Amino acid sequence: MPEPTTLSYLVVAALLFVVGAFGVMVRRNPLVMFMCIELMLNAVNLSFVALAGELTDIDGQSLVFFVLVVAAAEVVVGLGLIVAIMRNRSSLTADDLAELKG
Amino acid sequence: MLAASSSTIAFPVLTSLVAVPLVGAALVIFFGRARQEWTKLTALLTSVTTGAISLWVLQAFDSSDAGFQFVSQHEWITAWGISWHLGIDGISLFLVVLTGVLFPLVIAGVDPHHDERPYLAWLLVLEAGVMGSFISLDLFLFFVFFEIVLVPMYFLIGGWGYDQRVYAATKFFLFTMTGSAFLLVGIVATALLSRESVGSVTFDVVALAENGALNVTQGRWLFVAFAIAFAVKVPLFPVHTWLPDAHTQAPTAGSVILAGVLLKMGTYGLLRFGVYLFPEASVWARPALYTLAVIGIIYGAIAATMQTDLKRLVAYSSVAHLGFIVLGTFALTDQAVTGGVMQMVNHGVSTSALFLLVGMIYERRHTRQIAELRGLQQVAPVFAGFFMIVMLSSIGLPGLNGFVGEFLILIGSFDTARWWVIVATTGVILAALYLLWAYQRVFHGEVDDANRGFADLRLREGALLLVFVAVIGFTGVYPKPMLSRIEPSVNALIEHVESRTDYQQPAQGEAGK
Amino acid sequence: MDLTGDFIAPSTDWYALAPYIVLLAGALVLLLVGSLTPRWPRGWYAMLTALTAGTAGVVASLQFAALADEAPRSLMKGVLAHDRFGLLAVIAICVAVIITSMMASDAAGLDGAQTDSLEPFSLLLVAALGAAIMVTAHDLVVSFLGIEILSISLYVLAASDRRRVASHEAGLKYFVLGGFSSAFLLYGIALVYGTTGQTNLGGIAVVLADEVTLPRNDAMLLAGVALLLVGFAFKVSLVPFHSWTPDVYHGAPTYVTGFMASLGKVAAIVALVRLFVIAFPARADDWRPAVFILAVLTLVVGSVLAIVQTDVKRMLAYSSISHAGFMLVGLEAAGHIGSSSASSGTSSTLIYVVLYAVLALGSFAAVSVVSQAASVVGPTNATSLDAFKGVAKTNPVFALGFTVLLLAQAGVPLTSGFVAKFGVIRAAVSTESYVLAVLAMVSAVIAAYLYLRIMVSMWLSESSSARIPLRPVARLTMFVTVAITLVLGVLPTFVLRLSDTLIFFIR
Amino acid sequence: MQLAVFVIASAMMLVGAVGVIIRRNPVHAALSLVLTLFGVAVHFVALEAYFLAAVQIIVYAGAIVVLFLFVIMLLGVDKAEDLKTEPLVAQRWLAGVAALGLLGLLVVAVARGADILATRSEGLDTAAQNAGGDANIQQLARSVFGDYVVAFELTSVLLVVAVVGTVMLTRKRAAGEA
Amino acid sequence: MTDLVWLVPFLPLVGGLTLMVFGARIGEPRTGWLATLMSASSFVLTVLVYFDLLGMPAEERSHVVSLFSWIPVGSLQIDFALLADPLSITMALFVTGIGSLIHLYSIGYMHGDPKFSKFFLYLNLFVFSMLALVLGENLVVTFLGWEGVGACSYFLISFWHTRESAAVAGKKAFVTNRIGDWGVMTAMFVAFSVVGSVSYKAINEAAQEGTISRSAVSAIAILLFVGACGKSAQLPLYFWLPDAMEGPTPVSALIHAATMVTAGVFLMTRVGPVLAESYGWVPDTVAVVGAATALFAATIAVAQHDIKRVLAYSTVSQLGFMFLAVGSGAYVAAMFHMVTHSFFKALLFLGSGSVIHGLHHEQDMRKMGALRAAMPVTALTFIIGWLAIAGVPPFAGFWSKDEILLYVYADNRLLYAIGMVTALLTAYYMTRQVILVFFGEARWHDASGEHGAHGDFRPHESPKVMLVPLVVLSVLSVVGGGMQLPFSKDLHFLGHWLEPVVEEAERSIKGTWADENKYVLLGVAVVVALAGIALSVAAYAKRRLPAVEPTVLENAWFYDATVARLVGGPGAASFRGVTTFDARVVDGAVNGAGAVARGLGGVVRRSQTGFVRAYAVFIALGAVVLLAWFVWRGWLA
Repeated sequence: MPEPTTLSYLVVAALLFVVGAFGVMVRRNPLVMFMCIELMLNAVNLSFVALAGELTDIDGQSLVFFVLVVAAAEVVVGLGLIVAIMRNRSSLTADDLAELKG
Repeated sequence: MLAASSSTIAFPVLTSLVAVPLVGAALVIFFGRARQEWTKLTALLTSVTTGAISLWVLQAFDSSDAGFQFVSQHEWITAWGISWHLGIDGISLFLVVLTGVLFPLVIAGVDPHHDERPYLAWLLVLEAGVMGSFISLDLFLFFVFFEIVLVPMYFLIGGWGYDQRVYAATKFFLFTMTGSAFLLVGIVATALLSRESVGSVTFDVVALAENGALNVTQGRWLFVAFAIAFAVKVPLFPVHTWLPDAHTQAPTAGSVILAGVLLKMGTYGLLRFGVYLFPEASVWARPALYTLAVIGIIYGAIAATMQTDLKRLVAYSSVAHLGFIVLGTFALTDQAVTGGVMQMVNHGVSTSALFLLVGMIYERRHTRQIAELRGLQQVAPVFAGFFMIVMLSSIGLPGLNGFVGEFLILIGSFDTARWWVIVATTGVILAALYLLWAYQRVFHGEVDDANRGFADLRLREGALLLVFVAVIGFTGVYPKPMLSRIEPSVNALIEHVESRTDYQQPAQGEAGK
Repeated sequence: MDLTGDFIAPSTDWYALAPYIVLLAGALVLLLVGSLTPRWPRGWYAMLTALTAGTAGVVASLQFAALADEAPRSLMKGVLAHDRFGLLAVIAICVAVIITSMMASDAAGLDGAQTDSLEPFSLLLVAALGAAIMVTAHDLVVSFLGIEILSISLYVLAASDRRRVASHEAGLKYFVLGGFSSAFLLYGIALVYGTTGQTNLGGIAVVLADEVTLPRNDAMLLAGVALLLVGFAFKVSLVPFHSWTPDVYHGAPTYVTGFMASLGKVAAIVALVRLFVIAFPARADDWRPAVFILAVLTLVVGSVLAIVQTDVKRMLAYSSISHAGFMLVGLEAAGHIGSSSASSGTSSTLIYVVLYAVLALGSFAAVSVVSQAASVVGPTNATSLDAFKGVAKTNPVFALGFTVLLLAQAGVPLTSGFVAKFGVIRAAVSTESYVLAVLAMVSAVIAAYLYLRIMVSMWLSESSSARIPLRPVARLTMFVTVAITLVLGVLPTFVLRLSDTLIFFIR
Repeated sequence: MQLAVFVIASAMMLVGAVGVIIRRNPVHAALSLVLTLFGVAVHFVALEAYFLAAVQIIVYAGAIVVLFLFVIMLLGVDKAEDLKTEPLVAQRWLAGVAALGLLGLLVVAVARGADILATRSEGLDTAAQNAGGDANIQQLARSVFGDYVVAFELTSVLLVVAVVGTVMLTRKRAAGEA
Repeated sequence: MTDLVWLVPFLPLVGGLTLMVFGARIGEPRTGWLATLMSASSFVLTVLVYFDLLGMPAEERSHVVSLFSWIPVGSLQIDFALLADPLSITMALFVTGIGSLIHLYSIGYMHGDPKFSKFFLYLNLFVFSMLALVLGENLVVTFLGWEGVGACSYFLISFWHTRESAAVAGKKAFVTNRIGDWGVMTAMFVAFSVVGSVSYKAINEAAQEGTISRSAVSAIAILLFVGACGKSAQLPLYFWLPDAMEGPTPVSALIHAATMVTAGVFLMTRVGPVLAESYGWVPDTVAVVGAATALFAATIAVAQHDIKRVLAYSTVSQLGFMFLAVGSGAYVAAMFHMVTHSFFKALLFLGSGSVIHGLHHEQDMRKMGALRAAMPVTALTFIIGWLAIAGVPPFAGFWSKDEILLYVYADNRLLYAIGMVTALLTAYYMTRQVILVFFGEARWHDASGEHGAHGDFRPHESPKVMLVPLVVLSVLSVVGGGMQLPFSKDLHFLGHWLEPVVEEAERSIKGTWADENKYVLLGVAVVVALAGIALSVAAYAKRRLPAVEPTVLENAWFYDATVARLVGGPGAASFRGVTTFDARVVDGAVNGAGAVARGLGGVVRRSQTGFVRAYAVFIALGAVVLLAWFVWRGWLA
């Protein structure tokens, strides 16, 4: 029974990343868009850990640690943003905010 | 032109040529606010001072010395090998004098219709820029002046011009700037590519020209880059269309300066930088430039013939005249180049005068449309007389200045550019055609009611024009003083070319033997 | 790695870290006192902010001066670079903060920005910290964190105008796309880390330089480089990653826009240059063409889009994009690693962005002044070109100042803008990429049309509005920026002297 | 064994991910996200990053997702999004192209990279040799407080920013402001 | 004395400039007298110089007075120098002489004209330019005068510029002349290029010594001839001259009969050696063009009704004769005819002027007739002039024309025949004119209606001041032949006088058939002349023959009209085309570039939709492209 190689992890991660990216592009609900970004970040994390294992270098894991924090911070601000926006309007999709263009 | 001669004087004459107008501009802006009535005076004084200095230079100029005189050189941007390097030789001398004299005349002779203060300030800034570009011996410095001139001109056209002014100003600015785009790259490349041969990165024209050793390809490419910029400024045939608009829309002073000195920055640049820095390339590129020049001569004349707007007509005539200058510049013979340099001044004088006259017509009739003018000679004989003299000089009637330059150019170019000259000479016919036709339509015929009230020349206008006519007459009858100052430098330039290429100036009288 | 060995805490050079610490401390102090004391009279927060930034700037300058005869070094286990290259940027950043805080206090209320509260100011400081980290980061992770700190502050600042939906929109767009691009950036870091086992720029360079012991693994590495480029291109707003710029610049409060255009640009471009020049010189031949293409695209699209705008803020946004293109020309030159004059590319880019920052600050200050006056009439498109009609008639001096800034952006000689352009062109030419040089200059001509348009409406259109009230702060801002523009334009030697020494960053 | 874990975890992860982007209701999307996060956590465990696995669960699943749900509830934006129609022309097509392109290129890159990696990694993971999960934590600590101490400090700053920003954004408008 | 030759042109110049500045203040008639004085005194000077030269041995009769160095550049050294030699002095003599007379005449003729003083200003300037032309030591000084006379004739033709036709005629004259000037200028270029100098001496010597290639010589000659055609109204450039009659009659007399138009002949004579040394076809061309013009113009003159136009065409015809002579190498004859022609043609013009004056500016001969009673002096002098031009011995014209024909006969019989026909026609149309104007029944009474303004309309004799010149000229026309009589070598006064100048080029007909039997030819000439007169008398006085005045001739073979149509049609069209090209294509390209930039912006701008998701797609796509590039590069590595 073959073991999953680093490559397989990386590929799965890439898959996850792409799915996330696709989500950002197609979903209209900003909250969901944020989630998709989270997916992408997770993909990166997975790659980091996989590579760290490959390189037998712990730094990769500490990077994941930082990414987690960043993700958290971003989500907080993003949600704050949405809350602020929702003050003035009832429903919200990303497409509603398209006044600035050209 | 070989190594700048060391006739350095305690008083930085040339620097003052640039500084004085700038100071004047500052004074006009800041003091003028407090004392409106002094603005004009201040502007006049400073410009007159500049003019005086330029005349002093003319008087102190040593005609036996072909090199650069009154040289002043100071460190400026050492990090890039750029220095404040000014100097005058026979080629630039009369352009400087022309600039120095033209501005006071314009300031004294033409009043803006509004906002006198900024108008005068811009004019003075313009003067500084033009002066600078004629006397700077550092490529970077030249470029700075060459480019900075756009700004005051832009505002003069845009601020005090006629109905289409914004379009014209923008066109002028962008068009010239496009040229400069190539020029800048060319300048930098010249300096950097000559790094080894000169020993260091320098923008010093003399150093580059004397020690620079670009290979053929480099030289040609760079020459092209320079030529594009100057061709726009001249303007040469395909890139001339900014000129009619700029001229037509500019206020009288603007047109006068534009025609008088600004265009010369192009031809001067071709000679001083194009030929001096890239002898091989300029010998190589001659056929192309001849062709463009000749096209310009004929084409400009033809276009001028069909214009319905006096100013546009004069503008196109400039295209034709400058074609002659370019032809002479690249014919690379004593006579032709000397004639070219002289023609720069002549054209400056006569075309400026023409624009002044047209401006006066506009002030009186508020139209420049030939069709709306008629029989003016009947009501304004003196005016007509002045117009006639200036026109004849522009046609190139012997005895007036226009002839000498044109004749020298053509006779000098005949050996190196025979067939082009033969075609170009027909431009002389066309010149008579479009000017006389315009004159006939405007001044001859029975005056109609619209023009009956046309006032004859006023005293101030007369005095103004008298200066021009005097110059026209004098240089036409006795050009020797001028030629004798121009020729040595031209000679040196041509020897410079000959020493660096296999080009040899043809010796007349040999052909038949 | 042995687990028994004792843990050695990294040695800390506190003095070298002073600028960061000062900035952070300032921010925290501001928050603290702000939350403990009753509301201060307006302007005080700004004062404190400026003071802090000033202190940081002074310290940075001292360090900069000191580095004249010291060798540049790295701090904290080599994650932070302590070199002139970064420090000059830090100084510029501090200046940007000072001026922005002044404009912010000036914009209070009027611009709808809640600048009478303290948070914006503390955010300015934190953003500055982030930027300072970015420009000195010598490690991908640190750099990334710097980016995030800066970005998050900017997201918030951009959205900080409560009255205008546009501001919210700007904030959200910036946030979503920022997060999106950060993900790419991170992925890039991951791949680079994966191939080199390093996140330290120097380390990466070492690994890549040695071709012998390690087999090249370029597909993955370069994929990482590409993704890194994507991430930074977004921050620098290079075409096609620029699309957020006009909208965000437009929607954000004007002083924030100025802040982004100046500080944001400096941080991003410097970080980009440092990354590519220090970490990937060995792969220059691979990334230079990409940079070339990006530069051309950015130059052309930026200029071309700029001239069709009708809103001054958008115009300036696009012009900032085309300026970014110019900076890339410098980077491209820096990419000719073999060439002796590659270094001039690096320095010219830095000089360019620093000088541009000043121009941007001044220009947006002018815009905010006018827009405030216009927004009194009606908040709708207070920054449209019409708002500038006839300003020269009512405020000639102000108009003249703005004109100088615009001409400088157009690259007219005797202004800092020209010095910047000249430096970049010089670098490009010295590395014999003439095509790029000419393209850049031509696109500059296209862009010039835009500045002309603004000048036209200021000078050559009939006055529509009454005289614009200029607060001392605004006057000062304009004066300072214009002064810098002209002085450095006429006597650039000072800057250029610096630029020669800037290239000595740690490897 | 490991393979099975891998497959299952990957399945969880990807199914969750797909769920996030196809579930019309944001709440469901959030829950699918949890699934993904768990999948990732499992991978971490499989890769012997125990600490990270824990953090993953706690921070992500525990904090972030809850935060999401909380906001959704708070704002009542849980109304389903219509995924049938796409208002933007060609948006999905382009998105699809971009996504596939990305996928292809990334896979190529890593695929070409991985085999060389294999040659570089020397034998077994030392982390595995040192028995006990805390080894992992110790190493992590050394790394985080050693090489990356600056980064660590910066994360704190990051969090401060996040807090301040959110406060600023969400603070009710004071009477004074208009 | 000859050193003072510079005063000759200088005086009229001074007069002109004085009038230019103070003309208005001096006022009529003093201005007239001043101008006349100036011209007259330069005439006196010329006479002095003449005798001075006469005093010298023939070979020394060439004196150069260099005033100052005019255009010195490198190898090109052009002095403002005057050359006093038999040829130039001959020209100067009759230029100043006739000039003075016409000045005098004009005082009366221009009486009461508002621009009286200006007229004399131009007149003086003209005399100056003409003198510069003839006295010039090199081509450039000559060219100065050449252009000067052109300009002055422009001023004078369009002197009454409120008349549209006058204005147009003036412009036409100037521009047409310019076409010729192209030739002169180019000739100068060639000369400088091959000879290295533009002085006549150098050029002529170079030509004779054969130091320059024959083709170069021919080029110079033919190019100068192009110029000559312009100035001297030869085919195909003749058509400006008839229109030039729009000017005041004295102008026609002075410029368009006596002096300026002869400049071309003078120039060819001046460079005679060049012409002689050039390929044979060059002089032939000259001769043929001359002959053709002579005949062509004569035919046209037959059918003209305007009293001045008849004379104008006759002038063209006579000039043709002179070129015929030059082409046949008969320089002396050419000069001879030039002088005599200037006498009688000036006389005729002034006479016609007097008539016009008397009839209050009536120029149509159909409204004249039987005027001999009303203005006897005019009539008498006019008749003398008629006899002179008709070639009736012993009047001046007979001798000179005969001399020419003599040489032509020796050169080419066909041309001789053409010359004869022309002579016949000349006699015919001149007789016609005399009859129509002075004899027959008065047709001007019925015209009085049109002169309502004048109340009782009576033709009146002109004032003395106008008659004196007439008388003087008539005398000259009678005795003028005396300066070169065919009977014996000793009577070739003019020939001997000009010898030093023309000997090189002059063709010798010694021993040819023509020379042997020149009296036969004389006889033939007389017969032909009388025949012409007889025909005319038969047609117009006796009404035996129908008067042949076909419209085709009346309209000058429609040549002028055709040219006008060409210029006005295709010419103007092409010009308009160029202008449109400039506006549409060249400038269009410029504005087009701007439009393209803006258009491009407009298009790209649409991609900026404002939808954040769209932006995300951009970023993703951009990422894909970058990745593609880098991965590809990595793949290769």
